[in-house]
Amino acid sequence: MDYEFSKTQKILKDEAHRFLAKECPSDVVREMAEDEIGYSRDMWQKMAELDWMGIMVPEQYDGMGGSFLDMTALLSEMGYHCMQGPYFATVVMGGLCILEAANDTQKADILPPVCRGERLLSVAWVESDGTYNPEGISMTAELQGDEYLLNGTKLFVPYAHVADRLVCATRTGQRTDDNHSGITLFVVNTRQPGISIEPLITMAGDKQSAVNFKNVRVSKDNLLGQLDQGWGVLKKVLLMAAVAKCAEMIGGAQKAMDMAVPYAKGREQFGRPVGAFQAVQHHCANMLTYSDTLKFMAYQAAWRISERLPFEKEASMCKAWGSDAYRRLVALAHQVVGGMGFMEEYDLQLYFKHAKAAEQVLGDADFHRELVAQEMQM
Amino acid sequence: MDYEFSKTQKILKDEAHRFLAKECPSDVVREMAEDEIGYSRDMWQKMAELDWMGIMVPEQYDGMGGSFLDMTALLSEMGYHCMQGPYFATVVMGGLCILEAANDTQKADILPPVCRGERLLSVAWVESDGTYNPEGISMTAELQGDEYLLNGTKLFVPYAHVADRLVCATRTGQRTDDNHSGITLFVVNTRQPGISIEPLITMAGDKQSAVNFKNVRVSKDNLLGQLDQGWGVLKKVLLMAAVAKCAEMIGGAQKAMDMAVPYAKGREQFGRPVGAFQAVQHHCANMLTYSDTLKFMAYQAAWRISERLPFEKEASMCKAWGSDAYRRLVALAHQVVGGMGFMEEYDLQLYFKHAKAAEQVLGDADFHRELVAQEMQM
Amino acid sequence: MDFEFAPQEQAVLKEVRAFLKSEITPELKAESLAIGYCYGGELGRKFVHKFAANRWLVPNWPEKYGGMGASAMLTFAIKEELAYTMPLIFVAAHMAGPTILHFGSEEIKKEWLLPIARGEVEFALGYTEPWAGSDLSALKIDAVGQGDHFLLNGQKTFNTHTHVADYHWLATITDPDAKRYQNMSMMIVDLKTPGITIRPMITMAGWQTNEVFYDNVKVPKECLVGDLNQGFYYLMAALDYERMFPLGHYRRLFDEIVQYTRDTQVNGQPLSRDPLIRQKMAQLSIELEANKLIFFRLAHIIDKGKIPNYETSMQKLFATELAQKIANTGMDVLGLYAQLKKGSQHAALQGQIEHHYRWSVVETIYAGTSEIQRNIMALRGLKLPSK
Amino acid sequence: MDFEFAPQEQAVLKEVRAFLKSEITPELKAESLAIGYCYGGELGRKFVHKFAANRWLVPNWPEKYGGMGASAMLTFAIKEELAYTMPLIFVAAHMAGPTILHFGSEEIKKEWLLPIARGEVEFALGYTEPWAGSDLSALKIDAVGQGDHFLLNGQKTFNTHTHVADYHWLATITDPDAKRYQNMSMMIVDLKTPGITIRPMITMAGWQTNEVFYDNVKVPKECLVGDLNQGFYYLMAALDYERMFPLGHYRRLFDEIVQYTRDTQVNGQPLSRDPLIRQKMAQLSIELEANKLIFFRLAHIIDKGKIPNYETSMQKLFATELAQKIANTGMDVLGLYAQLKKGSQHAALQGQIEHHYRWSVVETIYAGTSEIQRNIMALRGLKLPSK
Repeated sequence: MDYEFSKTQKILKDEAHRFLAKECPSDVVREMAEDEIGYSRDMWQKMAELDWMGIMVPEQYDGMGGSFLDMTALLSEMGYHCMQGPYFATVVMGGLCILEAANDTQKADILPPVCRGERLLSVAWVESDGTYNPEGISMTAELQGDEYLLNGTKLFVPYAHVADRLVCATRTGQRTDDNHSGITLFVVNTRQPGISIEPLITMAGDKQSAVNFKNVRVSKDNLLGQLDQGWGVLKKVLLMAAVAKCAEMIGGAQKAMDMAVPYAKGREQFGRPVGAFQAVQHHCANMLTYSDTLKFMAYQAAWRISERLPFEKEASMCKAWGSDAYRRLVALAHQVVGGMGFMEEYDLQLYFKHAKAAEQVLGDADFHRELVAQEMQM
Repeated sequence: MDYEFSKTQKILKDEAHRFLAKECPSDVVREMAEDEIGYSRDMWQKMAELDWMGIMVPEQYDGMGGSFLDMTALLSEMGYHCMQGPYFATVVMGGLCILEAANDTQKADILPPVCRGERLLSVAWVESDGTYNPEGISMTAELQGDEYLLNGTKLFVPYAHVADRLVCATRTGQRTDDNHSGITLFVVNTRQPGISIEPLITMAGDKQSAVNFKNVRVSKDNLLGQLDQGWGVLKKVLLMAAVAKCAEMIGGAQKAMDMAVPYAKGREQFGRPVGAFQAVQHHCANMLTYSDTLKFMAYQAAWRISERLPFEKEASMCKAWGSDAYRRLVALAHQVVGGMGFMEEYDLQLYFKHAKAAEQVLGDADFHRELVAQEMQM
Repeated sequence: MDFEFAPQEQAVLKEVRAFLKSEITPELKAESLAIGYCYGGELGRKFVHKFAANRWLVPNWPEKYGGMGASAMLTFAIKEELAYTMPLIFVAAHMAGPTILHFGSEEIKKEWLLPIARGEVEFALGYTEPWAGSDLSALKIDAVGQGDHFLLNGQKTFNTHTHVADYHWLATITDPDAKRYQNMSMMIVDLKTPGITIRPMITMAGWQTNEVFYDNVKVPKECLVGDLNQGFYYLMAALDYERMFPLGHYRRLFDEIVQYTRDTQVNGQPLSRDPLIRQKMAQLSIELEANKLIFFRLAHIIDKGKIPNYETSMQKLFATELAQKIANTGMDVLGLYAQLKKGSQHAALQGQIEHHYRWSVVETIYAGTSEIQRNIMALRGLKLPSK
Repeated sequence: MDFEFAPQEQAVLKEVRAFLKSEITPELKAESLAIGYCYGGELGRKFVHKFAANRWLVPNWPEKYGGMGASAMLTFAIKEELAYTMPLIFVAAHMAGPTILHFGSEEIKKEWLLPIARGEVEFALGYTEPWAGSDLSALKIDAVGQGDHFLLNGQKTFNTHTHVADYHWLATITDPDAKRYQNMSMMIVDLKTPGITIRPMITMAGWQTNEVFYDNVKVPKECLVGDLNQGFYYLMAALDYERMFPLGHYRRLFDEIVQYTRDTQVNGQPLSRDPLIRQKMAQLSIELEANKLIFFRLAHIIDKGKIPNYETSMQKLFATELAQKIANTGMDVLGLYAQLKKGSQHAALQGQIEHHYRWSVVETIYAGTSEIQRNIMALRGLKLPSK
């Protein structure tokens, strides 16, 4: 076993750290949360020049050809700096759908402009029941001649308002008992007539939308993967994206500690640093445990994905653990920092919100524990 | 609102404290856990003379005519001294079944000798699925002429090996969807042919048995309450007995604190009492919260029972809370006392075992939370 | 024992409930929410004048001071009822007032208690300073006696009510050379006095708290509460009253979450049928019950003529940790919908949950952190050694 | 990164597994259980001689001391494998041995390491005294140098292995006038030396630990480990090795509980279909995975040539708290059946759960309480101030 990043990964991570420290300080994070668009085009282009858009994309499609694990090094830095924006939707969620399910023509069409930073993706998945379960997918795609007619409403679609292409999960076939069959994915141009996008307002300031499809015509060529077999792709992307989200959490957890621990050393009350009080020390010790375990759980799952080993159980384990651990860690940080941490101007609140958003997206702890139980053949 | 026992109740409690401190010190508790019979006839007789057997029994049946709340004052002292023995089975579980469901003839037959300490009762309820749910009751009672023929096996029957009469839950009618109908209670003489009793060996040293019924003939006169309507009685007794068990827990929790807190004051490490360390202080503070909340939850439910107010929700609430609180409190006490507390000779381990036994009997926390959810119309 | 309110208490509570139902308007609720449930808004004042005219603001005060000589039990029950319907936090009536009643001179009582009881004046807490949060004995704000007044210089922070209140309930240092606990005095300072500057600070719940700067502020000596240099004890007493935490507001939120689980179908079944959700909701309702019992215990102790000891800290700790659990569980139960803010399309329960979730962070910090409460319970309640 | 064992490590582990499968008999298991998994029983010694002949007891020691110069990773993996199949706790090989290897003179290494590596001798820990539990710097046992020997007088308590081990790995005070941490020496004392009295103490798990009395015991000076008066540092090092906690035994228990839920029908459905039980079991399996990762991290650090710092305390803390959760959840899942002891009618899983439940109490206490581990993490790991 080896718990360390490779030299190249460390360089990538260090570069990302420096870049984001400069480009994405916390005032930019606050600004983007208020901004309607929610990201900076300029910074996006710089990220594209650093090859971050194509980090996992094979070189033949103008990508960097890196591994999933490489990407987690980037994501953890994005989490550290609480970076919001369409990166996760485009590169992780959308990108993984394309890489997993698209044919060569589709890849050649979609991926190079993504890598150049010219095209944004997202995935339109969840509907009104608010879950990632297959039974929640009701949006219909009906074959009419050479086209499919899409009807339905998707919710919580990340950065749909700026996306060029959406991967849409639709129901084409009969439901089976487990609801796994009959789901088909399409790549849809967001400028297609019949699509309307309503922005939602979220606690963490990340951008999500409701996307309505009314008789949206999509060519057969835009079918992604196999007809009626889309759930397999979605399930795999769900688990991989959940691991990617945990990589973000690693960074956020680290940053929360990097705020609370020095605060505890510097802040004096009752004639000594509050960090000299055993209760505060134990809070910090517990934070350290959450942080380390979250890190290794996520890296292990990411490594397994990179190595093409079975990763389903490890992925759900890490999302279940991370969802609880990150939230609890930030809560302890708040308890250590006290009143100051409750202020809008103090950065810890950004991580408080990020922790909850990261916990809820892509399946919360209960959801993934249930998947773990399934993996355990219970 | 009034949070205090009445003067009479305080006297009763103080008397019980003195009596048990003398008659039931921890070496007796240890001895009884090893003893095959599991209680002292002599002490039983003394308790009867103090009118403890008839504490809740109306005076017309030679009882003291006290309230359920009065009884909790006694039970909390029994919990404080970790008293085991057939009291709970006889007076609480058996006694409540008789008081709730028996007709006058049956009461006149059964209760006076109980009050005199001459007759022991128990309830044969749980079967192989190990739950208190009605669907678990499979033992049959088949009408043959004027008699019922009982067949089946009951498990975990407390102090069956010394009981004179068992209240048996049987199935006489068809199961309904909710399994609530078709359950009938009988009072069975344990010396009846066809009954065999196998002792079980328990962690806490309290005595339980498996009781086998093979073609046991029981007269119609021994039917308790209404035919097929036994579940209502059982459910009520379950909740009342659960509250009574919480009253025991109150005392046990108090005793665990009475061991741990003085220990923390007296034991020095690193040049000061361990009770001066904030981590230990916070453990003790948490124990205090568990102890106080458990106390009021139980007294409130007991008071409602005494006042004939609806008590179902409060009863389940207190058993759910108490089951967790007492166990956690004892675990904290262990953490405060350290290595010494792990010794057989140190009394804390008696309470560790009692806490788990009390948690599991009459429905654990999950079980009662589900009942609370039902009471909440969820 | 008796775990119900007495008949006469129930009768008053019935009246209170009817009053709240008829008098609380959506506009009043909106104003109250906008200022973080501080008492002091325009509509709030109107409402409270009417409410207080029934002597419901401080029912357990003597009649001559504007109360009705009722039980603390009734007082607590009304507080809880109001918190359930529309929370309003009263510094003057519920924190400073009881302290004045206990420690104040007859003059100061006469001057302040009646207006407070009528809801005519509101105070703002003036304790915390940048270097004195958990450790309030470390205050620095200077109050130098000069003839008929004190001259005040210094800085306060996290003084939440100051922008809507009338007076500052201010802890000052009147004898900087005296030892800790013997150097502090409590004053009631008109917030409009020249030299006071209030600078807003915004919390992560979106509400305003304030820094307050005192720059050569002249405060008449009559504003002193109780004895000079005894203020630390008054402050501690007022803190204890602040800690008696009515959880009604979170209880209402909980009830709304439960209703949401009954109303919301997922995969053809109401959320309320989900065994995990049932367990979570039941557990919260159990803890709410436990909190209720240790909350009204405080009233019971006061009605017995005693002063609550560790019990106040226990209840504050329990209630505030429970408040956080309720908000967090609400986030769990509403799932992806929970993150949607008030005013967003598709927001559930008017975005209340995410707001409470952000707000609830402060509960275990203000008025003494959970760590401080546990210390108090261990030292005062269990007499564990401090060294 | 790499989260699998290397191929050569996997090959050895396969052999180990096969060996354990063929060599561990029910009698051996019974003996091991009866003495609380201490190494030192008759059958245990036979088994370990054979096991150790493969150099599996201390694979990462140099060949000349009986190891195979393998990775710490393999060593940890074998420990975990053994713990899963049949736990055996080795004081000499896994706690004292690495300390001797690190700090011992060449003579003492030559004398002790080979017999230890072959499993021929077993030590018992000799640290705790009645007045020195968490605070081991407060030891009192006197070792006075007299010519070629030390004269020992004093008392130890909770010295668990002493009744089955050969030697005492003993912390003594050799300079009572020196300051803390500079007054202690570590010795290896033959437990058969005249003047040593071992008195049994029975734990709530039903197992034996011991008080050990030293009454004018003569111990040859060659028994000193490392430098005189430097023993506290050796003790701390050995404690760190003791804290590297293979959780295999509880992992096996967990697997048996999971199997029980699959096999046990309640109301026509296996327990494993109960959503609450699924959540509990999944959560434990997740925590087991987290523990696995921080356990093997220790090996990773050692293999990188570094000394684990706070990481040892974190793993000991996490593993032992998890052990308690596993035992307690086992009690929950088995319900009323869980309380039945081994040998009782109707006992489930051979009464293992209730026994582990009693046993698990000590996990968060021995080798440094959870509170001590958190202190270490805060002070060593995060450099928080001690004052």
